[in-house]
Amino acid sequence: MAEKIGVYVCHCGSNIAGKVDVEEIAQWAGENLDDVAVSRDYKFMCSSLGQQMIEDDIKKEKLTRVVVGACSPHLHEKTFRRACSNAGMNPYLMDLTNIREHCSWVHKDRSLATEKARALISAAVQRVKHQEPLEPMYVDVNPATLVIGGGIAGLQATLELADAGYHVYLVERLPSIGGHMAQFDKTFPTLDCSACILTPKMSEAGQHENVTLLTYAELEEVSGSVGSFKVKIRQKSRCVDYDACTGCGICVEKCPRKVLDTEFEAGMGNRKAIYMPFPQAVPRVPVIDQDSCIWFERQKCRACEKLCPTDAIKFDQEDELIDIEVGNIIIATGWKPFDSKKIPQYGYGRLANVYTSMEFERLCNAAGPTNGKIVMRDGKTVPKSIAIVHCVGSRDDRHNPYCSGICCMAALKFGHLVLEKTDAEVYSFYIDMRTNQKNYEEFYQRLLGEGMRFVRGKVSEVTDAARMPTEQGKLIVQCEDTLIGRQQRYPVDMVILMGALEPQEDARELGLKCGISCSMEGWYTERHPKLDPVATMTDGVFVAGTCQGPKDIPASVAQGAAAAARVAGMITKGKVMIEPIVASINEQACSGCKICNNMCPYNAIEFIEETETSRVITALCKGCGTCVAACPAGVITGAHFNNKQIFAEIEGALWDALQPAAESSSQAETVPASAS
Amino acid sequence: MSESAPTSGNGNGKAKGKLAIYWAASCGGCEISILGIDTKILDVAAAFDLVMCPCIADGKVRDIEKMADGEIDVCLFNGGIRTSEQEYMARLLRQKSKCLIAFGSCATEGCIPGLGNLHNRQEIFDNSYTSETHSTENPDNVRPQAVTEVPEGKLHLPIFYDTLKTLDQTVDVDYYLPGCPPESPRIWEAIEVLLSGNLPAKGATIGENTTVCDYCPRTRKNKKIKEFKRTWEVIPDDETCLLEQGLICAGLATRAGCGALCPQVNSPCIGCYGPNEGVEDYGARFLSALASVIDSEDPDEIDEIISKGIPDPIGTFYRFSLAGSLMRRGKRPAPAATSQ
Amino acid sequence: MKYAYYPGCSLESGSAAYDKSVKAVIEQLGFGLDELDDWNCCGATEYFSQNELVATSVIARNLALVDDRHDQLVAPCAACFLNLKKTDKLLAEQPKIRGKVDQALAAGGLRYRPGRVQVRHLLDVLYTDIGEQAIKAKVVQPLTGLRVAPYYGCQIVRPLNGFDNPEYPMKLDEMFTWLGAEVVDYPVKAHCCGGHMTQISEENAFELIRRLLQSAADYRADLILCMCPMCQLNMDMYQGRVNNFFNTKFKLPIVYFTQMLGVALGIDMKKLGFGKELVAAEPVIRGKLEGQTAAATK
Amino acid sequence: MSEQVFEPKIVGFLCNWCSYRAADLAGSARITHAPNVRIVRVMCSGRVDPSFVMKAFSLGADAVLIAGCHPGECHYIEQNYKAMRRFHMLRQTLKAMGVEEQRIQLVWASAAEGQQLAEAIDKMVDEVRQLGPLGWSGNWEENGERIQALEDIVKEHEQAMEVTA
Repeated sequence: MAEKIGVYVCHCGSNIAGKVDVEEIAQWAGENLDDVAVSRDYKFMCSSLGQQMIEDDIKKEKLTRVVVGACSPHLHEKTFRRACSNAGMNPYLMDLTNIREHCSWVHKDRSLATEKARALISAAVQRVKHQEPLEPMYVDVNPATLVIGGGIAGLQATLELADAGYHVYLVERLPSIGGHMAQFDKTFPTLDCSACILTPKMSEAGQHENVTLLTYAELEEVSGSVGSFKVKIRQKSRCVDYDACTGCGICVEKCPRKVLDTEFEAGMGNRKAIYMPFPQAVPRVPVIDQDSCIWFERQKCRACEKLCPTDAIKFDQEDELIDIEVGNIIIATGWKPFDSKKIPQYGYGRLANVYTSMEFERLCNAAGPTNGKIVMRDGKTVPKSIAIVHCVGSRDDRHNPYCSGICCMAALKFGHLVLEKTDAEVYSFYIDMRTNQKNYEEFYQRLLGEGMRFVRGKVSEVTDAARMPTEQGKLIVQCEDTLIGRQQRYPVDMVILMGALEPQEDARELGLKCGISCSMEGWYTERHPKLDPVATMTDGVFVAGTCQGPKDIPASVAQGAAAAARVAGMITKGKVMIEPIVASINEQACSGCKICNNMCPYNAIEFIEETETSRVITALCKGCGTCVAACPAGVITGAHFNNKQIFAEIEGALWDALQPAAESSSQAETVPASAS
Repeated sequence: MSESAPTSGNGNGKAKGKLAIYWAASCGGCEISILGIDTKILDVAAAFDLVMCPCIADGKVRDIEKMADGEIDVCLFNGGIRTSEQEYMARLLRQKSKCLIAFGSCATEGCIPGLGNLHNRQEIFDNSYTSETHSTENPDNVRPQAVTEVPEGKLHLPIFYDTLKTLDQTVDVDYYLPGCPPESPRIWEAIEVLLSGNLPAKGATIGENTTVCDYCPRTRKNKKIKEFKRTWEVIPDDETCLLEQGLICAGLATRAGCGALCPQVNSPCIGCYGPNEGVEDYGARFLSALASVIDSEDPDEIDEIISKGIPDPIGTFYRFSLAGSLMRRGKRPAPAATSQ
Repeated sequence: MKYAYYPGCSLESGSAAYDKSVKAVIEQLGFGLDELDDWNCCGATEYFSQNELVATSVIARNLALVDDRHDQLVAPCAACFLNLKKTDKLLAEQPKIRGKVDQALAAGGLRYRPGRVQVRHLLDVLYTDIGEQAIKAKVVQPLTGLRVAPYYGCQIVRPLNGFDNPEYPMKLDEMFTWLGAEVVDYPVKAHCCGGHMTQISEENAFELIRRLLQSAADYRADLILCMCPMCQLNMDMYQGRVNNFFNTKFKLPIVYFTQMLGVALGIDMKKLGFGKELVAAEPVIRGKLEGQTAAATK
Repeated sequence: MSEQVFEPKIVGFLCNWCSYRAADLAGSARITHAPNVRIVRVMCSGRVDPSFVMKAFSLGADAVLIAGCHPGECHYIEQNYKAMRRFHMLRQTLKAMGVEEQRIQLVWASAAEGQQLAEAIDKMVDEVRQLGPLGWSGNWEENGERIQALEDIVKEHEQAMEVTA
């Protein structure tokens, strides 16, 4: 039975009508395209009157299909689907074709733009004939949430949700929550004590009745989809009974093995083989580092075990896999510092008094290895001059093209701390000073007043090769001062490299487990850079903090809270709609060749051994259609984007290209009848 | 035309039906395969009178021409349409038959003769008639002429087309029976269907809706291909899926019907049974599936894997189906502006 | 892969020691370098500034001379290496120049398709293609106890050559650790030696040379390893004059890296061209290495 | 002969998440570009079936553009790599049929790259304009000879029949 199609071409004021002859196209479609029952143009299709027009036609003219030629489906597909739905037509029998963004707005020549719009309308008319009614699917949302990463962003998200009365599983890879912020001395520009503002949040999370803290644990596997994820967490062996330990710390005190602490102290201090990373750690349950513990090395010692008052030390403890079920996931895995050895001309690792910014944070920190005294590597000499090098690994094509965002402010903070604590001269070598948040520029002005010196230029090398007596025994920073246009050499005692913020090493891997993608650099991709910054392309998976891109503490906190709000909204709603755009396999015809199974990054295609055929797990399918295009037997169908629909669309789009053959085509030609 | 079953004469006292078997651009293998139904041929003979089959029986074109339209019940037409004479016969038999069946790969999708569509008449003749090719002895460079003047008048030879067409690109076709050649048991099954009167919808392919893999006993695990191998480069084991061993086996894209004969004797499927139900373009399907599992994310490496492993993409993906594909042929100079 | 060899003019004259040691080392390592037949001068640094088209054509001729059996062209001299590489890139990216160069080549019956020949520096070939294992396996006389200062200069690593860090190259450092030498990681290893500045402004050139010698001396190097005839010449031949000018007492032998590689491979020092340098290297090397052997036998 | 500029007809398959949005962005930023690409939206470049491309050529398209998210940035994680592999296989196959490489192009454009997509489209249109029309559809008829030949057969058969009758 032939369809009855309604075609509606929008003027969009003069947005479309200014470049496309919409009246003519509407008339043409009504007269020339098969099965078009109604064809109209209207000033604003998306207005309530425009929508009403469609609804009325569906009812009165008994339309079975609707084509709207207007703006991008990303703007108004939902609007017109709703209109169809209101009139009792399945919303998936409508097609919105884009003659504004893709046509009237970008083409100069009116007649060419009209021709293109005509082709697009023709394509939509052909396509819509083959569209099929579809029903959206709904799933219940599990009110529990998984937060990955216990830095400030993850903590904020956790507390927001827990305070709202929802359960949160907070997973942290290290023995304590707190993240990088716990390592800092002060925060810019307020110069708040970092620990003082962070630790209350940490202990709140540690004690909250709605929070299950899983520290020293990592995400192993995620399956399921929005509303009902099944997650496997690997709880790494602490060698300490979590419940029995009281956190008294006697084991740490008595442990005879000291090792360099490359994590919390950034290599500036030591810790024991059994340790809590820092005094305010949450939870207060230590961890045995099995790589350095004497017992694991040569089956001797066991001092901790002997002295533990609650017998909490368990050398034979093994990793444990914990299964949890959650409705949503918030990823807040943060960043890692750039390896400054990758820029050898700056001498890090070769020249003793070249520091990374994380090292310097620990050096300044009152709880750090020098109790906050700024001294050189010899542990006693106070530097008389310090150079701070910006953009080490940032804004550099050979390493990371992006700006790490926070280093300028951190450099100013360092400058202030040095000037406060020592008499040293401080030089900042910057490309551009970037201080564009609340009170940041004011902080810069303050440092200018305090006597910090600023040299605009990219440092070409840090060397100990002296050219003149004043340089002997110093580190010389060679830099073109681009404000005076001269190569300058600055002999200093200490150099701090403001290394870039980089994505975690395993960001891509973790993203793959959760079904989200990364930018080229490895930052997680948000759903929309402006309008949807914490959601991702995978429903039910959100991102917060620096794992999405470099940012400062206030922005991380804001994102943590935003992600939590999004999750709370989903939980309150109780159900989520899933678009019915999914693939399905005709199992009868499937030969089980196994081309498709590996094709799906969501593992949505299972192979059934008994029947030796494949099947799509609808709840996991995201509807990309890659398997549809891959199936060599043509037995996979992609709903709303099936071959028939797309072939018809192509045919419609090329309605004017079907060249009459040199001779008329075989159907129409008059071929001499056979002799009789 | 196909609404009613062909009149069958299966001993129920009804009049015998009329059967025609014709060959156009094909090799004759289809006829051999018909004979392969063995003693069942007697049942066929009981049911039908064979009015034409140039391969095995005498039958005159003029006798067919004299028939009433639709007088033949079933015509099995094998071969593609390469010459004007073949087109004439296709039209004639269409007119005279109730049920015209595209029989075998050539008629359905062009098959090997269809590969000639990568060239034009001139090139094909050059290759066939010049003495430079090793198999040709033609010192006077004699070429076939469409028209020859003799004292009695003009004699005509059929003209040779630039492009081979499938049967359904030439005339309306009722059913399709794929295969190069169709396997004898499948032929008998098809005849049984025709005799039963329980006919499928017009345009159907009489065969299965699944692919060769369904019948292949090899075990399939994981498809990821770093290197395509040519058959002479490896001796495959007889347990694992040939494609997973790097050999380009077309079984996954090819309609079932043969019983996976080739893969069972360690030889990759070459795709003679054509595309599965509903597939528009065999080669596109096959190449898409194959490309999808190339184990590389580097464009240069991908290009190298393909050009090294698949030096002849048309021969690999369109060995049997070029003429019947969406593209139909290789590039041909645009037609000269016609005189009108 | 087969390597064609482009020695360049310097290696036939001033730096014959380089040529001699390259050939000896290559033979010892057992792989072939086939010298180009009828090669011509690469135009050195200056020609490009004088007449780009002629310079490019002159160099393109050498690339065109590489026959089909070879796909790599190895140059030991830094300037030749850079010029050949630069020309190949220029021809690939600038169709205008390429058209004219094609004409020039065609006049001599030659043709060159950019990218056909890969231009490699000898260090790259030794480091990457021959590699650690093969070289280590052939070491007969480890350079234990000898403090060597690898010197890269400008043209091998800059602009991006693709095989080493242009700011702070390390490949030669690494190679000499394979040979057992104590490698001096001194900061000026890729600073300029002054090049032809000696002909224009002696004082400036001397200062540049002094910095190199000073830094190597500060790091207690026994000798400096070179990869470029110009660098070797500046640091070696002008060392005395630098000493006079600044009143310093440098006595650092400047040798080609292939010479020292040859020593490690056990090749007779005579075959490696030692003795042509002004600051004698042999006594230093013998002293260190024999001292070491003596210490070891004790 | 009137020398009209040849306006190639190009079918563009754009993925919903990146390149289609890039085209949207080109629109809202009013980045003018050639009007020759008729856009077909697919969810992912991985949905682009080689037969879509061949269908377009067989129906008279002069070129086909496939656009997707940048490698590694696919909305569906890695499906654009499959598009890339198929594109290379398809291009080699089409090349063997005589379709010039410029007539089938794969372009990566993120949702933020309206400018880049517009440039890629302009460049492609230019290249295809240089090549001229592809003229694939219907180019398998026999330039008029065929009808004549068929008429000859009919005529000869009629004459032959008369003799025998």
